[in-house]
Amino acid sequence: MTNGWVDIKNADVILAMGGNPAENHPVGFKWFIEAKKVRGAKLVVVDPRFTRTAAVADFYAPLRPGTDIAFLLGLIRYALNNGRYQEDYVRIHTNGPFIIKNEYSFNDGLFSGWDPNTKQYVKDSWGYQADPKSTAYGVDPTMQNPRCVLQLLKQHVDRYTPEMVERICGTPKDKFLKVAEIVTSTHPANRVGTITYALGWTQHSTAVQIIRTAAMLQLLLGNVGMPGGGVDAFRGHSNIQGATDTAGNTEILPGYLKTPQGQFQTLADYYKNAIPMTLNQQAWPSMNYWVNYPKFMVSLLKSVYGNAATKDNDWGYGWLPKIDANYSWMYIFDDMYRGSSMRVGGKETGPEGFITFGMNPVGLGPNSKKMIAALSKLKWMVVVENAETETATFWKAPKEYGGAASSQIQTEVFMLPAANFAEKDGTFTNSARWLQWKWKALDPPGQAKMDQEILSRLFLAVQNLYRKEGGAVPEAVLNVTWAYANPVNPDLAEVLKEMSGKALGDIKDPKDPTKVLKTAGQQLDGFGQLQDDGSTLCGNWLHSGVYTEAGNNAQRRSTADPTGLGMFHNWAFSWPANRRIMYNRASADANGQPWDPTRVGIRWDGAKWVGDVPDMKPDAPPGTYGAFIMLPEGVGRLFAPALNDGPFPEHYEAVEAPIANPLHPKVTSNPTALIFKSDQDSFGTVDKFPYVCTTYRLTEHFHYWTKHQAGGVLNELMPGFFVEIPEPLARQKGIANGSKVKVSSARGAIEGTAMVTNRMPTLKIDGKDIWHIGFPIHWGYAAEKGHTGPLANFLTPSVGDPNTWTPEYKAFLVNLEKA
Amino acid sequence: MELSRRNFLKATTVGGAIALGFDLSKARAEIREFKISRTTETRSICPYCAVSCGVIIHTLGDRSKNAVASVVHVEGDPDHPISRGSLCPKGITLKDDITHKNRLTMPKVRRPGSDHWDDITWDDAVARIARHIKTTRDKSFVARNAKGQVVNRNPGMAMIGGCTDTNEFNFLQWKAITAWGVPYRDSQARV
Amino acid sequence: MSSASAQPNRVDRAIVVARDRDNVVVAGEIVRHRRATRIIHWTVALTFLIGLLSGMPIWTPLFGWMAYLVGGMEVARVIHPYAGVAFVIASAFQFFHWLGDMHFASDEKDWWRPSRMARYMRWEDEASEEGGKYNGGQKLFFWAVCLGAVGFLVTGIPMWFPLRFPALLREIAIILHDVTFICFLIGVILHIYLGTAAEPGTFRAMTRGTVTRSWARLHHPGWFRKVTGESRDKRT
Amino acid sequence: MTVQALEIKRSSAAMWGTKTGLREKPVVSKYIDTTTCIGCKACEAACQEWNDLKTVATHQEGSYQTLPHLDADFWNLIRFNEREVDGGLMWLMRKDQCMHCAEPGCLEACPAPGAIVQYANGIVDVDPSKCIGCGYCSTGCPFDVPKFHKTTGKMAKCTLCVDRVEVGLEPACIKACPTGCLQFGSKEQMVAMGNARVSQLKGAGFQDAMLYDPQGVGGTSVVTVLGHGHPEWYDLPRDPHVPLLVRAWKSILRPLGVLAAFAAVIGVFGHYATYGPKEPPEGDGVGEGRTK
Repeated sequence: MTNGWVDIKNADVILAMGGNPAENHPVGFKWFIEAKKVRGAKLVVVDPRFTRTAAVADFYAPLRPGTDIAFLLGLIRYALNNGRYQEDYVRIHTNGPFIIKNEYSFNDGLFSGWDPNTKQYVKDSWGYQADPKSTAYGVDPTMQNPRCVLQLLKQHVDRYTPEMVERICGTPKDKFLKVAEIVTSTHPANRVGTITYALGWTQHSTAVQIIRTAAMLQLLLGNVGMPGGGVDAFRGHSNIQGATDTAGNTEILPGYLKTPQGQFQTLADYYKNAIPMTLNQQAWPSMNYWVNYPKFMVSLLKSVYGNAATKDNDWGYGWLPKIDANYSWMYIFDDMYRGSSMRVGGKETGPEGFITFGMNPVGLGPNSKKMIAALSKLKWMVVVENAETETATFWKAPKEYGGAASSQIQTEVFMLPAANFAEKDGTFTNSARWLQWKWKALDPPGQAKMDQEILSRLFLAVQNLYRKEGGAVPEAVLNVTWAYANPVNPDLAEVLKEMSGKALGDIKDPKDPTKVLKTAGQQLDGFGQLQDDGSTLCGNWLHSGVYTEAGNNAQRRSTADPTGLGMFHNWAFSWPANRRIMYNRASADANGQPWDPTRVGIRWDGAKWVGDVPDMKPDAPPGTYGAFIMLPEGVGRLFAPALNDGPFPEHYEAVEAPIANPLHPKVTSNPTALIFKSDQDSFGTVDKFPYVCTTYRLTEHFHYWTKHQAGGVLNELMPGFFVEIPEPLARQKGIANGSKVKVSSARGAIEGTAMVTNRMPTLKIDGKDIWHIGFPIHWGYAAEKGHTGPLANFLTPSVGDPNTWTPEYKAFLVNLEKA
Repeated sequence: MELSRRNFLKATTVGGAIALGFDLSKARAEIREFKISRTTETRSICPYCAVSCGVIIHTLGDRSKNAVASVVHVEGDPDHPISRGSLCPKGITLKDDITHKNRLTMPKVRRPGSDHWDDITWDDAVARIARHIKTTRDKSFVARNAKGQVVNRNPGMAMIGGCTDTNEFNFLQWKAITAWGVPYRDSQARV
Repeated sequence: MSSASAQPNRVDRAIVVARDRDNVVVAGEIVRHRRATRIIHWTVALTFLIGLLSGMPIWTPLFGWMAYLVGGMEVARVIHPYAGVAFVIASAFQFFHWLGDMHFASDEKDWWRPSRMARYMRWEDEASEEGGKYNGGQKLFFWAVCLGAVGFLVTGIPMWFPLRFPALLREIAIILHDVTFICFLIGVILHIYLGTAAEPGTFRAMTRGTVTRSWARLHHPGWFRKVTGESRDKRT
Repeated sequence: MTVQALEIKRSSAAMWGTKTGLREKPVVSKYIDTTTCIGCKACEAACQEWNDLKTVATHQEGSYQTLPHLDADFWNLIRFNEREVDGGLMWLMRKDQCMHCAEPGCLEACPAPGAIVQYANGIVDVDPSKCIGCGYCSTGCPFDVPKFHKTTGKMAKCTLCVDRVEVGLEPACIKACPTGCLQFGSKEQMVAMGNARVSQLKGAGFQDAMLYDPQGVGGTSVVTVLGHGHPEWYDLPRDPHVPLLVRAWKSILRPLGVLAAFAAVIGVFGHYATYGPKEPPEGDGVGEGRTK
């Protein structure tokens, strides 16, 4: 989320799309209702289903799963053609005025630079045109130049007429126009709207571009950085934000630093690739905050390797594992299944050992049959869990999931009992980036242990083995520090201190070198004090400041909210730097005065920025730097050169789609989409699988956990799996409500109880009646007795977005029959 | 009209009843016990979605050495700025999540080819897993890639981290991953 | 006087005869109700009494004290329906047992009229000659009891299992159960009164089973003559 | 803390009408705004957890609704109704529970003294120690709320969390409600809030929005904002009353019956005094000693 949960109350218009916040984030949804009741805000829901959110919306419009980009580009076209965008904002806070290289083009569904052999883009042509006379970016403040971003955008979206939106999305034209009118009503400076989304956008083969389209719309409407504005991703798990912040994923190190690749053999090489280059620019220069990258990186390496990290050995950079290819989720299981990785210069082995801490990949991953087949090939597996999951018991999966006989499976499986949330302390980071401390309430049951203890024991045991026996590059193992007061079971407050950062030597005030800001051993105040000379240690620069000399800021509990905007600066700690609204510099105009005096993000008081913690150098007067300090051009990107599938979003059909793309039938789906092609991967076509299918969650269950609760209320509230079917389709097929139906895809078939409803609309797509059905995840073969059910992901394909490699769960093809 | 009919009926009641006076003790009742009047409160954060509602966990006992805490109730924290005391059905039933009988309480191992779990001690489990990690790492380790570049990675292992692990754990886990050289790593954030 | 009464150690002959036979003259007495009849009657009466004691406290708190006699309100709620079922079963036996004697003679057909009842209560009514063993009032009461038993049963079942019946049916059942009960109660009060204080000599018909000749002649002259074979004129 | 003693203003099967209360206290009320209810069932779960109710065995039968109706172990139920009007789809959700009527039909119908009480703050509660499980209350209830509990043999229903309210807390369902469509306060405040919301809704296009506080039962301690002036769309009776027959029974038939019974007793005494016993005339020739 760029903004916060409570901040949603400041919105005048809320577009909920690609998510069902009432269902999945009911308590966050409180602030939607607050906006409606107190401000009279309008809530607009655009969704394939008439959801619980739609039930209380001011306006609902249906669309076909997987066509969000077409809808959003239609909104952008409407805004641009009707002058319903905030021109001043676009001029100063976005790259709208920037001139793009002449080589950039878009034809028949492909952008310039397409290489049909690698199926990837060469992105050279997607850049800014440097001014020939200077090294600065070419900029046209009038935004009339036909090669400026705004004009190119206008040209790009011109195809997305309301008629085309109706043809692609199935949204009736009048409903689309009504949505457009409400959403773009926030274009005046004193009106603000937010767009909220969740996995309904991220789980598509065009996911990143969908979200980008929303961000572009918000930039055009002048809503980014504003209280009540922004683009708000509602993350699904208590610490999923924290997992990404602290390097849960293969491509990043803590704090979104990049995982080094083999081609960068020294830190210097690595920095060259990691730190974005900036050109000078007319209006104002960019702060390009990533120039501080070496400070973050060296402090991180000091926290990993301690005293072993010295200037001479590049702070231990050489020991860090380097990647040369993609090692993310679907690759893990693809390589595990195939037993090798064929994508790296030469053949390497695939995983033979697998550790999962509190994760259930058999339930979570696409194409469950392939997941089970992959796990069956492992030598060993460790599952650390609260309950016996599908993953832990994959070796006794029911036959229909393709599992081999357990005698045939040679995997040694360890299932270790872990504490749950109430049985351990530590911080969770919520969707609004707040790190909040929770206290331990009781001991884990039986022999269950806290996960930090389980991990520490394993870590120390492995280190011991290497110390005693040596092995492959033992120093990479032995030099990692674990110097906690109790290394077997580290105190998490101590770990948080390490993450927040401390001085290893004296830190001097850059403005007055005679002044010592911090002496060795003291906690740092924030990432501004980090050094690249080894005199600071910090496990995650983004978290810097969470644990200062003043104490554990994640434990703060002041409910004071002097602005009345719901920022709560003294409640817990929000990364970065306790900032509550990202890009808040954009909430003020060129002179630093707020666009809307009733909703002040920050304002320039003549000497400093006041309000929220400024997303800006606190004493840099307006005009010094652009509002988007992390981007090299310093402004919000309507044109984004960095992504893998195009600088502008474009509607592509899902990989399994019921129609060819009406815009360019030859390039129907995302040409760069990640598609796996093992013998376990198969894809369906519309003749055999005529219905679009989408999956989702329910408010009554949490993922694959709550079905395990013996005697639990949640199993009472929602006892079992169902399939939502449009009433006309059910009638045609003779399916009665409550009867059993079979849903099949190219991957397999599942059975469930039919829920026949008018909440699933019939849509006219490209002249045809197209139906979509849907069902919730949550069930599986491991559950409390009486509450088992089919694995939803048995039907989903191994297909993903080319930028995030997230699977396409939200739109695929199925057939439906009476069971 | 409605009202007058009711009044009429009331009057009839009064007229029809034969007064024997009434028992004053009946005017006060002690029916329902306030069940959390003697519990210890611990502030926590709901482990489900990313709204991060504040919860208060009510446990038996006062944390004295001889008291074994068990959860009797979980309720919203009214001070929490986002949730303000409210919770969704999942949050309200957190007690079920903590206390349900399908919780794992013993380390278990399933031997290759076996069709059942065997109990294993923590020490044995840790020793065996550590041995697996070392064997796999030593066997699969790629110190240099095909181009001769130092890469120090261990593609023989994959690790997936959860979404309800604390930040601190995630950091420790990343350190372990770094030590073991695991390139195949991911989290719930991907899926 | 009967010889039996002169022999102190032997059972009264009338009692012995009344074990199995009725409508016979034994010495100076007439057996009116043999043992089986009396057992049936008292079974009906006892089950009714239990139903009454368990039902009245539920009916109104005025009779809440009765609940103490059966063990409290909750016990009352539990035993009332069972007492009711027992009452209905006993009433069914009683019905078949007495049915033969309960046809209205031609001169009894106006007994339903209040004027006829009032005449009787003023002791001015001429006993029917054809009426047989029972007079019109008794027959009327018999039929009322039978009807009441059926009414209690039919209305009692929805009240017993309230959640299996629609609300309106339950409401009607409650009302009818009450109406039945009120009528029944008044009937029973009169029945007891007439069987004891108002008409001396009657009660023993249901205890030892016999009545005196003069009682029989007064209350049921037709039956008296049939049993004794005496003519109408014999009376002095 | 000791168990709270609760002031009662009315009690079932009391002798003198049903009034027992001495003090007047402010009546409390729940507020339900169906137009902001998302049917998340937090209230259902909160009710189950707070009251430690046994889980009811439910089955997926093609609906989001947990159960077809309330249960002795399920006192709070969101009712889901889909309705299409003029091509516009509505998914209506309403929290169903005891309405805590000002003139409770259950209390009126209940024959067990003190088994159903109305506290001074308006809460209507079943006292399980006095309930006899006869089910009359369910007959008296126009909302089909009280349910018979098979294991305890008692009637059970929402208590409006009287245990919480008496120590100054809001009911569990209210506290839980994520969207704030549930509120708690004095009846007066809740009605004012409801009226304000109704006029806001009318301004926002819900022309027939209404506040449901049925006067047929004297008003309820649950005031419900309906977006559409059709209570039956939400499974609510349009104009609920304590059933007339229940009133007639308690208010007319029962006193009349008592009078009739006493009259009968007095009547027979009068009769005896007036007419004396009916005995065979003295010297009846066939008379035998009654002493036999």
